[in-house]
Amino acid sequence: MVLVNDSKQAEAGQQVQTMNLIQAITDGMRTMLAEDDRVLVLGEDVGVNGGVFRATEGLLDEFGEHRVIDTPLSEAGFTGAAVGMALNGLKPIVEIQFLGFVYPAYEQIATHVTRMRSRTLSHFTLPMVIRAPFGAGVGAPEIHSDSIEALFTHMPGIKVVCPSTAYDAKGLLTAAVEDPDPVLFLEPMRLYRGKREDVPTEKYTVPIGKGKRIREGEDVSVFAWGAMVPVAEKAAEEMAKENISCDVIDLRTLYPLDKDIISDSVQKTGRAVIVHEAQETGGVSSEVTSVINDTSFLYLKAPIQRVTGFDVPVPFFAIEHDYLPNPNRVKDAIKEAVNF
Amino acid sequence: MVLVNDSKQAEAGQQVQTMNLIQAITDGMRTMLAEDDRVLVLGEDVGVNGGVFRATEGLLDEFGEHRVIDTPLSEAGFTGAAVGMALNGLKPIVEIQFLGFVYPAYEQIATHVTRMRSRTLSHFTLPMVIRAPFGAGVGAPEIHSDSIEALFTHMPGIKVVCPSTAYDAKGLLTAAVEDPDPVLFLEPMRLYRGKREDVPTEKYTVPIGKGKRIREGEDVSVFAWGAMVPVAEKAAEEMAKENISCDVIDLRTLYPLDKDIISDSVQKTGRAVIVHEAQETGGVSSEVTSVINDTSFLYLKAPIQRVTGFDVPVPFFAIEHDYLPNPNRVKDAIKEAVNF
Amino acid sequence: MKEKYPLMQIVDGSGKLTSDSYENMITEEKVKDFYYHMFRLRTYDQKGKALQRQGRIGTYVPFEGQEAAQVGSALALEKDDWMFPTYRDHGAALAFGGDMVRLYLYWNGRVEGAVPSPERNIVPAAVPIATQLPHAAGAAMAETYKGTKNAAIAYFGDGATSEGDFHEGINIASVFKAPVVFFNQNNGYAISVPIEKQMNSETIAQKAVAYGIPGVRVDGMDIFAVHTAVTDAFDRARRGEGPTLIEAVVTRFGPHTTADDPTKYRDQEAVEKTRDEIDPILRLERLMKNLDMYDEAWIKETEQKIVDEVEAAVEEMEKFTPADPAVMFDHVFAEAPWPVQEQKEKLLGRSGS
Amino acid sequence: MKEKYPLMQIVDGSGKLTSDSYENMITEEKVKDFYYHMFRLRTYDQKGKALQRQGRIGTYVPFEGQEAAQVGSALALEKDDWMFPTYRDHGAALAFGGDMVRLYLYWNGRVEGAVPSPERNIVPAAVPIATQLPHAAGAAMAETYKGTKNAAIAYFGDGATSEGDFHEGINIASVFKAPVVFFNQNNGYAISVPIEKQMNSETIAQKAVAYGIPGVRVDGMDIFAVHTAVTDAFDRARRGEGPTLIEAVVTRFGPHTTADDPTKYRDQEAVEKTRDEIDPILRLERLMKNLDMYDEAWIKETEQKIVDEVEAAVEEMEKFTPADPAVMFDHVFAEAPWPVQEQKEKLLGRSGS
Ligand SMILES: Cc1ncc(C[n+]2csc(CCOP(=O)(O)OP(=O)(O)O)c2C)c(N)n1
Ligand SMILES: Cc1ncc(C[n+]2csc(CCOP(=O)(O)OP(=O)(O)O)c2C)c(N)n1
Ligand SMILES: [Mg+2]
Ligand SMILES: [Mg+2]
Repeated sequence: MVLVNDSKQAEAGQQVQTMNLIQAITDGMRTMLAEDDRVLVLGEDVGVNGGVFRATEGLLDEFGEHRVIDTPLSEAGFTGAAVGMALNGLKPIVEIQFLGFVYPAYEQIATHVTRMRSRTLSHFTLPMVIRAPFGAGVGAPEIHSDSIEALFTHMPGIKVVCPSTAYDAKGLLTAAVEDPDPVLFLEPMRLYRGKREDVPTEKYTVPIGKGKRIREGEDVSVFAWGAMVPVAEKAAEEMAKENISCDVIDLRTLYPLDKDIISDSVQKTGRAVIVHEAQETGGVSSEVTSVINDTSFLYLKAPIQRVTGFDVPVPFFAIEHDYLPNPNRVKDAIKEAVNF
Repeated sequence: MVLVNDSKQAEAGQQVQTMNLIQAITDGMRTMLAEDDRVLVLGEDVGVNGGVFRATEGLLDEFGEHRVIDTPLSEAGFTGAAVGMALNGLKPIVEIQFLGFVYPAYEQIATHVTRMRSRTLSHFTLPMVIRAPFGAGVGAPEIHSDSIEALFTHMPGIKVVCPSTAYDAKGLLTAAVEDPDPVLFLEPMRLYRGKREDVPTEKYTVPIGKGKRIREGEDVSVFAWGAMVPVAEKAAEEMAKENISCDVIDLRTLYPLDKDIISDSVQKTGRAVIVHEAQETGGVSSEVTSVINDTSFLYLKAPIQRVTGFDVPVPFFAIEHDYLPNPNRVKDAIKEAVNF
Repeated sequence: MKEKYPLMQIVDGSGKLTSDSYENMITEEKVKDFYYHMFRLRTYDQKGKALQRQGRIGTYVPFEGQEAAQVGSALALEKDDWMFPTYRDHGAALAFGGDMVRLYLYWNGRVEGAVPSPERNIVPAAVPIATQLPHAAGAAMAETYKGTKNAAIAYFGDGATSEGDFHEGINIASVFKAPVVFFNQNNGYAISVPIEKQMNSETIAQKAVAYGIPGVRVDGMDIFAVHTAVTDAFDRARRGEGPTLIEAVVTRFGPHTTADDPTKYRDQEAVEKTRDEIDPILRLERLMKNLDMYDEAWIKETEQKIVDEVEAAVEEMEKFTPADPAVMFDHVFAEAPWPVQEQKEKLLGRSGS
Repeated sequence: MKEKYPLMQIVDGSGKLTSDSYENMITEEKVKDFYYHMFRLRTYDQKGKALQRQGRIGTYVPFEGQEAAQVGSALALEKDDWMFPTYRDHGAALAFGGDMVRLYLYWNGRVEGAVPSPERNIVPAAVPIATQLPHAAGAAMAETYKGTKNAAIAYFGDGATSEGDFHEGINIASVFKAPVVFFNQNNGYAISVPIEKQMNSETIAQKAVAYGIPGVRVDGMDIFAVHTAVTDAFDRARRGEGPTLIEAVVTRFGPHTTADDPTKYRDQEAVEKTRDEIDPILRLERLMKNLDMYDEAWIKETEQKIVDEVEAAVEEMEKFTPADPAVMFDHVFAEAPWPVQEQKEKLLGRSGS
């Protein structure tokens, strides 16, 4: 029995525990490992070490080395092995240590993970989850900070989700594990140990494909995901003081996008600002722009604004905060939209 | 001395030869191999066999096996080796047998080819070209038909070009080899043996970053590249009979986009249709849409139309023509834009 | 290294046993079974080439010359084992129980041709070279996890050994002692690239040393040698002793594909000349004659059955329900998300091309 | 396999030569040179850890215990050779002639720290594991193409051997007989994953068999053994005989990085206990004493020089011109295309954070 709950936090009467985002992810994996013995966790350092971020802390002791598997340093190899496991009835949760190290597994994902169902007319399916911490702002070395969600939203056959709260993290992860198809689960590193909130100890899911309005407003829509959600919220708070009210939406799922929440919001406000930390050109913001163009053309009162990373490799950490969108840049974009 | 010539065809007085697109590519490589002995060609079957499409036919005999290198079946390996060669003063032209087989080299491209200059503040640079045939419509097996230009236009540090004529093919290839930075050179398989035209036998370049207006019109702008250019042209011709005149533009370079030709055209017509064969979501069409939004918001009279492949893996060839945009689909989009 | 990895042979080119100790393994039943399957593959393959020439299917990948390697290996599988073939191993798939009609459909650009028959775990051919090796490792690990005695086999060519996935797949299998057989058909070429340009090692079998697993080199034109080596490797796997790397040295008689022109890179006439001598089917016939097992009546009858089967399969393939564009939308996900749904409606509600 | 790949040792743990035949190779000058460089690396490394603890730089990757491997290998290079280090080999870079100030800057998140000194071909550390091996092969092929006698060396760890690029890089180098040395530092761990879970092979040296090249296994705590093996490999390379794979068996005394807690996956106390016995610097001191080359005055003076050098380097690092956001835009391409140009103007014409 799965409790579907899409409210922002736990409901009255639920058994809850306060957790930060990464604890909620661990709890989500524990919940699914306990419920379904087809579920496995594999990746580099996920076992004895409990993961370099401790996301799998304690899981090896609880479930044993046949369920929580330390693999060789071999992203293509263990992602490919997970394909074989999923073909053969298991439900692997693959951890890519940092999203920037998914590149070696790119061929496996682009040619097999995403195509096995279509090329066998659903004879073989791959219920698997690929988890990866991502994003800049934590002083990590090169490549560790890449934000490349758009390289997967353009890849038919995989869903892409990205929680920004502990509650959504557990709920989206359980939904991802239960999903009959592959799901890329992106974890904003910068929020791992951020805001703590009540998370139900029992199992629940947050639906894949649904965004979430986190602030109601009339003047401009602000879309964000992952670590950019708090940035957008902060900007919205400050704009409120200047009597500009923002409709702030955490998209949560990047493929398929929540077309309804996007169009509803823009048709209400007539203005849109999209915030993401990935490079601007070809980022998911362009797709959101296209969705607005397709659904809400006549409602637009101003050009859609993008507040994003730049068309440069994510810089070394001494200047990564100059690369990342911040509340000021978002506020400037909001003003441009409003004063157009 | 390089002759820069951006007219559609050769100029009066030039030594020319009639060639199809692939012959022009071979001629471009020959020209650069002859001019600069730092230039090498390497890849699978490029030597003795002259390439599976014969793009390197004759080059081994003319330049020898130190210049035209048959590599092991190892895309990551030889793309990485090309990085080492370029670091060390050479100018490799790497052939990826089909763009769908670039995935194993993705890590090398995403983390080294595109970043060597920025991470060494231009101490090390990588003047190299990656050539790859791409696109559907020739009855090739799975994966061979992928059209994934958007996976590279979102990757800072590499330029992406895609000719649709023999003249542009040679000119853009010589420009790519002379470019101080990495260039991904996409070759529309479907046009390899299509229209023949006069191509100068001497060296010339077509500037990277410039689109080309191939049909002048007033009512709607139609943007395309590669194998979709003839499809767009065909649609435009037929619309002309219905007294709708199209401004047809071959973008030719996908990163950086030719912002001026895009905005000039849309500001003239007020309507835009973008045609590409890649999957719709996250395709380069979304970026063109964003450029139009940023530059020409007030000029738009109708929503921008996308005529693209679908959000599905490129299907097996029995139905690939149902996947591919065709003149009828483009005409429908043009009408929707005009009758909005 | 060739000394350390001698070419294992049971039946030599003249159809004689290389050692009397093998006599008891050669039963008439087995010989006929091998002959049946090899002739069946040969007939299917010849027909495939003819269909392509006649424009009745698309580009076809012939495997002529590799029948002993494909049949000998495929018949070593148990019914619940897993097969991970390449685009050249539809022969092995056929011998293992793959559906002939679908195996022709595949070459006609029909996705239906990639759908395995429900009775057999035959994963559709991996097109990107070597990507199937990690799959085989994972499927095998899953069998261990479930506590079965089932195993997996991955097919791949000499060129595939240069890809990272070859290495990563075998390394992972070796670390987890996965019950998997890595079966290499070394036909000496990757399209036009000869093995000397593909690797600096004298053999492929020796690459097993890198993983601390057994490496075996067999005459891939000798079906008994192949069958024995692969059967032994499966036994090891089922005993929990982990993976084995087998190199079957074979000759690809024809082009890489029907789109390839081998005369560009090798002396094709010389290859043709060797055929009488090395053809695995002729070798088996010689063995039959040497052992007085040559049953002409049976052969005639069997060959006729097979020819009829193939003709019928081709007919069925050509009568197969016409390709339906809808299938491209209906199997991307269990449920089509809105972009796929909208695109489907837009296309199918439309004039189309 | 350990028998086939014995651990080559010239100086044993007690500081004695394992064979008299080595005597003539041990000159006082060499001993002092080795001591100087190892002590310099040790001092730089200790300081690096201290700076990180004090929050004066970011996460730091210590190499304590691997000084003999890094110095012994780096000193085998000629000035125009190519070095392809990992994030743990700034010691080797330093010994080869890398700039100490920049090597600290790197750990402070400054791209300036990745810029090589113009006199040496030191490619910035490869962060994605094993990706540098194909680069080394290619740089070496380019030297052959140019007809020089220069060679390249690629550094990598035991975990790196599981990546496809390890395999593809060495395979390509072996096919083209590229003048490159593949130098593995086997410290037994990939972060927390012990070598037994990384590979099923007993040694890393034996993986050379897969490529038909020599594999050598040396005691990586013995600087003479390392230096000799790497020098021999470079000689082979310069003679046009192709690549060599060297496994230097070492102990990483500390954590994987300053962010790592080794007690989660190994008995760190046990490691500490072995230090007196296996520390490569102490071993060299014992050798000096055994050979009456222990020159206390010289040591004191040298160590003081080094301490001063390091202090000065840290000071310079901290006085280095402040980070300028503009650099992220100015080196993506030779000329910034319009999106980069516009983004730069927008950001720098702005309040920023
Ligand atoms: C990753 C990848 N690169 C390139 C190709 C194109 N290609 C198809 S078959 C082939 C040669 C394979 O040679 P080998 O592994 O020896 O198998 P064989 O065809 O000889 O059976 C190549 C290069 C591919 N399918 N996948
Ligand atoms: C492709 C890739 N995957 C994962 C990582 C994260 N990572 C950094 S170091 C490391 C372990 C490397 O171990 P080893 O090769 O033995 O070198 P060592 O750190 O021991 O020197 C890992 C997994 C990475 N940098 N690159
Ligand atoms: Mg082959
Ligand atoms: Mg290590």
